[in-house]
Parts: sequence; C-alpha cells; structure tokens
Amino acid sequence: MTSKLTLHGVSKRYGPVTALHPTDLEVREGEFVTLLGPSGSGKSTLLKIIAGMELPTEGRIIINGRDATEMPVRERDLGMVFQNYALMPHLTVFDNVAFPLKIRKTATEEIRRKVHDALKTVQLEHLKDRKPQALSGGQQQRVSIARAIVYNPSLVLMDEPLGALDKKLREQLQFEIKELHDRLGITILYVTHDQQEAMSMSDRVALMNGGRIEQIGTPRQLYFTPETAFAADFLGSSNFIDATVTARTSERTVCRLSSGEEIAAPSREGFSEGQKVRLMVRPEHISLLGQAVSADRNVLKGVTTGTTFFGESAEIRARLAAGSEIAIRIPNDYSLPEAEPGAPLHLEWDVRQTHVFA
Amino acid sequence: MTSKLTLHGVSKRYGPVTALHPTDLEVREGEFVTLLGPSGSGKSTLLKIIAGMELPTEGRIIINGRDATEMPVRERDLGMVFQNYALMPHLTVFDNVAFPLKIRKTATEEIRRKVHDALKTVQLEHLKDRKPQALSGGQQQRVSIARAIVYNPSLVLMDEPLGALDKKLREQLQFEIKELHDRLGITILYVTHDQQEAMSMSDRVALMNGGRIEQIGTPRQLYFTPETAFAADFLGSSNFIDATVTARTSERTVCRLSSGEEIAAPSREGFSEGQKVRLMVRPEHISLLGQAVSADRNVLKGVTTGTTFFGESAEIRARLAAGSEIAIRIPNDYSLPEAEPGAPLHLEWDVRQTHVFA
Amino acid sequence: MNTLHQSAKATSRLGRPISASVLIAWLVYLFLIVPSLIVVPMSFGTSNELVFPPQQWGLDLYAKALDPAQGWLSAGGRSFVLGLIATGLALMMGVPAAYGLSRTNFFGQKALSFMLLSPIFAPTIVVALALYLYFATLHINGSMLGLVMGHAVIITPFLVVTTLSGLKHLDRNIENAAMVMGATQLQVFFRVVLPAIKGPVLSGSLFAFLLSFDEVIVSWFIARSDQPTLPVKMYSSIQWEVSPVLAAISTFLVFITVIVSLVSAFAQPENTDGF
Amino acid sequence: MNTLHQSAKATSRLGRPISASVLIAWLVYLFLIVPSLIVVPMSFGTSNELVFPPQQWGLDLYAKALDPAQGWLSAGGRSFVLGLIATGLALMMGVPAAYGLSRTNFFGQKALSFMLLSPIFAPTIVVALALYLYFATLHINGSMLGLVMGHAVIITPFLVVTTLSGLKHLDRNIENAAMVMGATQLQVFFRVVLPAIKGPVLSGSLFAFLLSFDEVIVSWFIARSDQPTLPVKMYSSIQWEVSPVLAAISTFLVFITVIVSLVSAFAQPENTDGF
Repeated sequence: MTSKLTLHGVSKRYGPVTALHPTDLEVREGEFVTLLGPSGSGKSTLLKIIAGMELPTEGRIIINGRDATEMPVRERDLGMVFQNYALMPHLTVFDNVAFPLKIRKTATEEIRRKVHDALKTVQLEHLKDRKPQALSGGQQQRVSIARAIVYNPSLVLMDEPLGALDKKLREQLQFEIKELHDRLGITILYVTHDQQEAMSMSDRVALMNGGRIEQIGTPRQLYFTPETAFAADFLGSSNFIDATVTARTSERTVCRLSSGEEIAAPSREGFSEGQKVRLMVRPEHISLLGQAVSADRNVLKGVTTGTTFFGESAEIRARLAAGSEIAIRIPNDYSLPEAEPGAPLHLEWDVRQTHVFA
Repeated sequence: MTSKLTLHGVSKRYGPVTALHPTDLEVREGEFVTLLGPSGSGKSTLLKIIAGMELPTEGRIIINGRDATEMPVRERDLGMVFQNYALMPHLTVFDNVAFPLKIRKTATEEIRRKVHDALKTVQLEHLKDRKPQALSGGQQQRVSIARAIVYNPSLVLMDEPLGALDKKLREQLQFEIKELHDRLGITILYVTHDQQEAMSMSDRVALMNGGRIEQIGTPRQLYFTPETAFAADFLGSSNFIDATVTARTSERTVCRLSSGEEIAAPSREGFSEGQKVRLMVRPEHISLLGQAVSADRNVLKGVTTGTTFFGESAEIRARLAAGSEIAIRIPNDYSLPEAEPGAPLHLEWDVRQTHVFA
Repeated sequence: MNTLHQSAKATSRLGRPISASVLIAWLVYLFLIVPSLIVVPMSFGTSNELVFPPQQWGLDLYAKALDPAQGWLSAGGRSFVLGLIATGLALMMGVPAAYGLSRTNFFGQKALSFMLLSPIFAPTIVVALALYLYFATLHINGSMLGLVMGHAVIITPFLVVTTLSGLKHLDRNIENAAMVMGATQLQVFFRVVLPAIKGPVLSGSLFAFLLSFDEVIVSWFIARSDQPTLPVKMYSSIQWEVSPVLAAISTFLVFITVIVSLVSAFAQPENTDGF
Repeated sequence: MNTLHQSAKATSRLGRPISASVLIAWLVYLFLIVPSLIVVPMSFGTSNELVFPPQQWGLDLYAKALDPAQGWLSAGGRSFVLGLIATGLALMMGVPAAYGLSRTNFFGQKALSFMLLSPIFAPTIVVALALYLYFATLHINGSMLGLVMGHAVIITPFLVVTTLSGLKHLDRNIENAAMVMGATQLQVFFRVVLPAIKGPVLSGSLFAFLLSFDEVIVSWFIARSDQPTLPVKMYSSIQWEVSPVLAAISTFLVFITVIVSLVSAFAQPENTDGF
C-alpha cells in the first residue's frame, strides 16, 4: 500500500525550548493512525506541522508522494476536523460542506451531487438547510466530518474531534467514524488524549510523551507489551511494585520485593542482577482465590483496604506485605460478597502478564 | 439514625410546565445519597429547592428536624460545592475557607484553628496564602470542599462537583470525597449525570427521569435489578431484544423472539401471556463459548459484525437471528483471537441476568 | 402540608434586596433620561419661548424647522452625507486594522492596540484643536474632505473596538479550516471572516454614523460657517438665543438616535446571522 | 533532508497577508494619532503664533499657562474637583444600578437596560440643551451643583457599562455560595460582589473621570462664564484667537489622558486582583 504521509526527522524548537524531537512517522493508504498523549506531549505541535500551520525546524514532510515541507496550508490536500467543529456560522449545512468544492470552482451540479453524497454518508441530508447553531454538538461534528471528506483529500486530520461531546455521544461517534473509515477507505491521522478512544478506533497508535513518540504499534501491542512505565501507565490501569532483580535466565527474570516475596516476569534486554526495578501488573489480570500454585503464576499476600462498585466490574484495593497499595479489578457478580476491610487476600496472576521497567 | 433531610411531596411547576412531580426523599445522618439523571430530569430543580434558591410549588422540606420550606437560604445550615468552584477570586484560600466562619462572627483564634483543620483534611495547608486562580482545578475544588465542611453544616450539597475536571483528576477526587465522607461522617447529597460516579461513591442512588425519581436504592440494586428500561439503560451498558411472552410460572417467564428462539427470565409482576416485551441483558453477562446447555442458561445464535478493543476488555458486536444487534463484553486476553466479521457465534447467559420490561 | 406558594411571594421574600437595586436602576434611569425627554413636549408648543409644559400645542415649530429658508434641512442633509462618507472611510480603515490586530502575535501588538484605541480617551477639545492646526497646513479646513477626515479620526477607534469584540467571538479554527480546505488569505477574509462578523460591524457602523451625525466640536472648528453641519448650526444658534425651533430639531435628533440604536441593538448579539 | 528553516522566514511566507493587515493597523494608527501629536512639539515653541515646527524652542508657553493671573490653574482645579465629585456620584448611582440590572430576571429588564444606556448614544448637543432648560427650572444653572449633576448624567451610563461587563464575568454561583454559607444580601454585595468587580469599576471610574474632565458642551451651557472648566476656558479662548498657550494646555491634557488610560488599562483585566 502506498504511503499517504511520511515524516523524516521532523522537529520543532521555539528558541531554546524543544517542542518536538526529530520524529519519523508513516501513515499508509487507508490506515487509521492515532497520536495519543497527555497535553504538552507534542502531539498538537506535530499535527500543526503536518497541517502547515507551523513550519518544522528540521526535517521533511511528504504528503501523498509530494514534498510538502514548505507548501502553504491550502496546497497540502488535507481535510481537517476540529474539536469545536469550526463550522461557518453564516452558512447553512449544505453551504458549509460545499465550501471546499466552491473554492475549487467545481461545477454546480457536481457540487450538489457530492455534498448530497457526503451528507448522506453522515446521515444528515434532512438538515442541509439548517444553520450550524441549530444543530446539536454531535450533528455539528458530523457536518464537519462531511466537509472534510467531500473533496476526497489525501489525508484527513482529526484534532480531538470528540473532546467537546458528552460520553454517550462520544461513544456513538467513535463507532461512526470508525465505520466511515472502514467503509470509505479514507486515511485518517487522529489526535486524542483519551487512551480508550485511541485503542478502540485505531489501526496503530503513536504514544507521545515529552516531545517524542514513546512507542508505536497496534493497540494490542501497546496494551500487552508496553515498552516503558509511561506507556504502561498511560494505557489502561496499572499497579507498580518496587523490586530488585535476584535471578535471570533467558526466559525469566525473578525479582524480590521488600517483603521477601518473589515475583517472576518474562525476561527483557537490559536488566541485570541486583538492579532496582518496577514491576507492573494490570488490575484485571489479578485473580483473588488462590488456585493450585503453578510455576506460571505469581502469588502475593495482601490485606483488603476497600472496594468500589463500578457496575460491570468492581475494584478491590489491597495493601501488600511489601507496603504498596494495589488494585484488583474483578468482574462483577450479583452474588459477589463485599470484601471486608482488613480481610487477608491471596493475589495471583500469570507470569506473562508481569512487566519489568527500570 | 436521625434524618438530616426529609422531603414530603415536594413539587415545582413553572406555569403549565411541571419541572418536578411530587417527590419524597429522606437522607439519613452520615449517608451519601446521589441524585442521578440526564439533564432536564429534575435533579437540578430538586437541588435548588433544597438549597432554597427556588421555592417548591407544593410540599414540605425538613432539614435537621426543622421545617425549612420557607426558610431563607442563609438560615438552612447547608454547605454547598459547585461545579465551577465558586471561590471568591479576591480572597486567599485561607480567607475563602474562613468566610462562613467570619459571617458567623466566630472568634479569630477559633477561625484560625478550624480553617487549618479543614485545609489539612483536603491536604492544602501549604497553599493557604494563594489566590484561587493560582491553583489547579482539582485544588480549587478541594478548597471549595473545605469551605463547605468547615462550619459543620447539617447537610453538604454537591452539584456536579467533578464536572469541570479531566478524567484522571475526577477519579482521584471521587476517591478523596468518598474517603472524606467515610472518615468525617458528614451527610452528603450529591448531584451528577455520570452513572459511574454515582455507583462508585454512593450509599444510595436516586435515579431521576422526567421530573420524578424513577428508582431509588443501593448501586447494586439499581444495577442488578433495574425496575424500568430507563434505569437499565442509564446505568451500565445494556442490550434490548424485542420479544413476546409465551409462558409464565411464578418463577419464570418465557419469551419468544421473532426468530422463534426462546428466552427465559425471572418472573415479575404485571406481565401476561401474549404481551409484547423488551428483554434486557448486559454485555458483560453474555459468554461466547457454549457450555453444556442447562435450564439456567439462555442461548441465542448470532453472527459477528465487528470487534472493538478497549484494553481491559473487548466488545464483540453480533447480529442475532432475530435481527437486532447485540454487544458482548469479554475480558481481554493476550491470546484472544480476533473474531472475524461473519463468523457464527453462540451466545449464552444466566437466566437470572435477564430482565423483562414492558 | 402541601401549602401553595405563589411565586410573587417567593420573589418578594427571597429577592427583596435585589428588587431594591432594580428600583435604584429605575430611579437612576429617570434621573438620566428626564431632561432629554422634556424637550419632546416642548417641541409641540407654539409660543416664542421654551417653556414646560407648553401653553398651547401645535406643529408650528416643526413647520419652521422644515422651512428651507431657515437652512436646517440643508444642514441636516450635509450631516447625513458627511456621516455616510466618514463611516465608509472608517469601515475601510477600521475593519482591516482590527483584523490585523486580533490575528497576529508580535512584539508590541498590545502597545499598538492600546495606541490605536487611545483617541477614544483623548480630550475632544485637544483633538479638535490639533485637527484644525493640522488641516490648516494641508489647506483642507472648510472643505468636505476636511470634515470627512476629521470625523474619520474620531469614529474609527469605535469601529475598531466593535470589530475586535466581534473577532474575539470568532473561533480562530474557522479560518484554519478554510485554509486547510484550500482557501487563500483573501478568500478567508472576504468569505469567512467578514460574513461571520457582519453583525458587530454593522452595529459598530451605525454607532459610528451616530457619533459623526451628532459631533459638534471638531465640525465647529473645521466646517465653513456658511455650510454648518446640523449640530454646529444648532450650537451656533444657541449661542445667540435659545430659539424654540431647537426643541423640534432636538426631538428629531432624539428620534433618529432611538431608531438607530434600536437597529444597532438588534444587530449586536452574536450568532444571530440569518435568524 | 533536515534543512534548517528560520522562523523569520516562516512568518514572512505563511503570514504575509496577515502582515499586510498589521501594516494597515499601523498606518491607520498614524493617520489617527499624528494630528494630536503635532501639538506637543508646538507647545515647546516660543513664538506668538502656532507653527510646526517651532522656530525657537523654550518653555515660555508653559510659564504662561501656569501664571495664576491667566486663570488656567483655577479652571484646571475646578475641572478636577468637578470630575471627582461627578465620578463619585456616578459610582453611587451606576454600580447598584448595574448590579440590579444584571442580577434580576423580570419583564422589561432588557428594555430598562437599553434605556439606561441610551444616553451614551444621545446627541451631546441635545443633552446639553435639555439639561440647560431643565436646570433653568431648578435654578441650578451656573452652580457647581448643576455642573456635577450634568456631568453625572453624561458619565453614569459609562460606569454602568463597565460595571456590567465586570459583573458578566462574575460567576453567579459565587453569590449563591455566599448565601448558602449564611451571608445576607448586603453582605453578599459588599463582601463578595464589590471586591470581585473592583478592577472594572476602578477602570470605569477613571474613564468616567476623564470624560468629565474633558467635557465641553454641557459645561459650556451650565458653567458661569467667569468660572469656566478647563475645556470650556480653552474653547472660549479659541473662539477669539488660537493662542499658542493652548498648545501647552493641550499637551498637558494629552499627558493626563495617557496616564489615566494607562492606569485604567492595567486595572481592566479581570482576575488580576492582588497580583
């Protein structure tokens, strides 16, 4: 598949401040790639550079095979969806969607047909004569999406498009955007700080932190094999436990907690015996009732400190013998007894779900 | 335990519009009660009436044993926390928290001590000389909470206090507020539209809809035994399936789908054979791989239409033979194969997790 | 139980001190407006002196005001034309200037913006004197050109202010979106920015026109004494004697002002384009 | 690869048309401000005629302006006292009126608010004439009381506007919170509302003072001819001859205006209390 966007060593400095370290990225035709990160991680800077609202300090940008590094915004052949819709308040829905076509001096009949198709795609044909202010937030964002795809740009940028919507609507539009992407085969570069949104929509996620891409991969890769403590913490919930490496084979690394208990994890490069490390295990991978202990399971003792009910699941918090607090996420059952604070617990989980970070 | 707040048939009409139907409610000493509902459900009207910012059209309000129906706001002995903090911009953190005490002409030394204690409770002693604008949103809301508890009011009202904060901070403050409530034994009436927030914090939840309390009970009661389709839909995720009642015993009601398949549910009052009903089952209660079929399990056939990855869990969407779409929430496993669209599925769940609504 | 509370009672009991401040608002309003209003009944008198209330009622004063020989009509026409041209000039200067101010971030923008608006604060008498001296060197005192430029100096800052307030409510990303979709900067300005702020600009133009139409001092310095604007002619005639016909002219000016400010008030609220 | 782009280049290439509107802003500014500024060098001339540039430099004109026998000092003092009292009166009327307007929802509030502000739009000449006629019936023309009341009518609406804008940024729930915590309505007003809007109120007061200090027409009607305000004295002296000492007075007025509007600009931004 051809590449719709390629960044070679793109960076941005404002005087002495580096907003973006040299960054490479490729988005292939039909791909849905998300820039995920907290505010200040450089994702907005990167998006602005791609859109042409900022120039990179170094590096080259290739859009659809053409060098776009110094190209003005309007020649880059992009579509863009903004958080606050950015619809023109004085134009009807139809005229908003027709705007990019009119700028391109498309024939009237073709405009009518294309706008109609785009509005049909987002299921808003019936509202084409309304002004944007007369629509709900979700409808306005659908108009904005129609406007971004009606002229068939090489790449559609979406800048936190669901950030202004409430939760139910956000989930619905996540589904709609993903469905639109799959059906029309458009190429999307999506920016969000919401890890759930990134994981549920994307083909690949570029996790950004401190002005660089910390890890890039499929949602499953980021969730199940995070390469850094930041990645582990930013995507999903995580429990961190301090430990020291005591033994190491090519397959397993064994670590000792301050309580003397030992935890095994799959081996990764770069750790040596005696090194202080942080172990991570996700709350939902921990089970409560101790099964027959096998070599493939880690076991720890703890004491319940509280429980929280979330509907589809419940969280039990426990204090480990090693001192730190740990959260356990368990599927909620009707008949589940509430764990009393102070009750002793045996926690156990699969060795493969244990991660070691420096 | 004594009652801190009692409402007897409180209602509110604006001309011909009824914002609140006659409502009874009791909040006992030390209880954490949440008014949960979508916007326009009457929860804000009810809160304003309790606070004294609106007068009820009918009914009586008893606060801490005194009839407060016609009492001015300032005599009701309430504390209140607002969504946008409502701190006084010209006063320091200390003076903001001291404000209610100064109004009460408390002695200077006592003010100093009480404000210090309240700020210590929310862990903000070190910021007492700052202006509110110099604090983060989470810190401002903690100041606002300190101000609402420093004069020990009968009842603390909280009006969507976490609505202006981002997700991580919201979860942290949920925990802090709940912990504060448990530790200090204060009585809280909390308003929110976020069902997760309501379920994880409250002793009891009053679910409001269309100007009345639709159901009131513990979070578990609302989640596992919703009395109406609205309650089932508003708290947690839910799948609805149209069906017709075909058989009924005192224990079980059997319903037939349009595909001819039959589903059993626990019997409830008020349904008769031949009646059209809606069945509900939650996504996380459905399992995929058919176990040995027992009389306690419902089984349906379907075809996969898509999957969504959420990190700790994944959602599989399926189309039933009966036509409707259904979502299945399964714990995520590392080794879980992605279900191919078009693959046939057998869905099954516990009869007790099936709900029947008119 | 279940006592009925009337909302009137609720308002009076819970809202009493607020009602007090509403009462203050009304009293202040009366204090401010009564003087201007007593002119109106006076204008329907017939006597040769201005008294309140008039001893006889009639339209004599209006007939006199409309008599071409008195020069009020031509002065009014002159003020009208002057107001239109000066407002047009102020629009052409003020709107692009406001756009430039609001859409750039460069060192000194704050200072420029402050200075651009400073003529609003400047003493009229100083501005008038300065313009008189300045135009004397340009030899345009006494000409329509001088009047137009003098008025443009006075009213442009107000147009800048109203345009800036309109631009403040315009999401910057609407312009970014238009550029991403292929629009040039000129297309962005004329097809996106201008239509979106037409409410505040229209409202500001009306206000600017009123300012020009009512302006006395600058015009008094610059206008030829035989070709006065309407306010200058009023002022000159007051200097000799307070003629009763002035009540009719004043009533007319009050009427114009009320009409224009009503239209302006309707054009003001943002997001009403096309509703 | 990895070509270095200078940010200066970036600005000039991507931002060119915006730079054009910045250029327009500067040109408009020059057009507006140049006339007022040429007075300043003129004031440092010594000749008996106002010319630019002055042929000789000196402080003679300032010496003349400060000579008590000329009456400029006493006129300035009168204007200063008048401005202070009128601003004080306007504060006492305008702030509660604005609070009443912004904090109630009753039928006609919109209309009242519109009418309260309408004097801003009213033609000065009409207001002046009306006040003259009105005060004649009250027998306060020529008195300080008349001047104070006349100026209060002119400047109160501006104080109402600035106070309203301050109140608009004040979260209504801050007042609700104070009431829930036990404060009476008076305590809410004096301990919560007033301190929170002191920035805009201060800024509005300065602006109102400037308006009063610079006002010509109303004062010209009401003031006794042997006890003029500073602008009236300037205006009267211009009517006979344009004396060079006026350049010195004008420069002084420009200086005062710049100082006051700078202070006002610093008081304006909200949420700066105590920073």
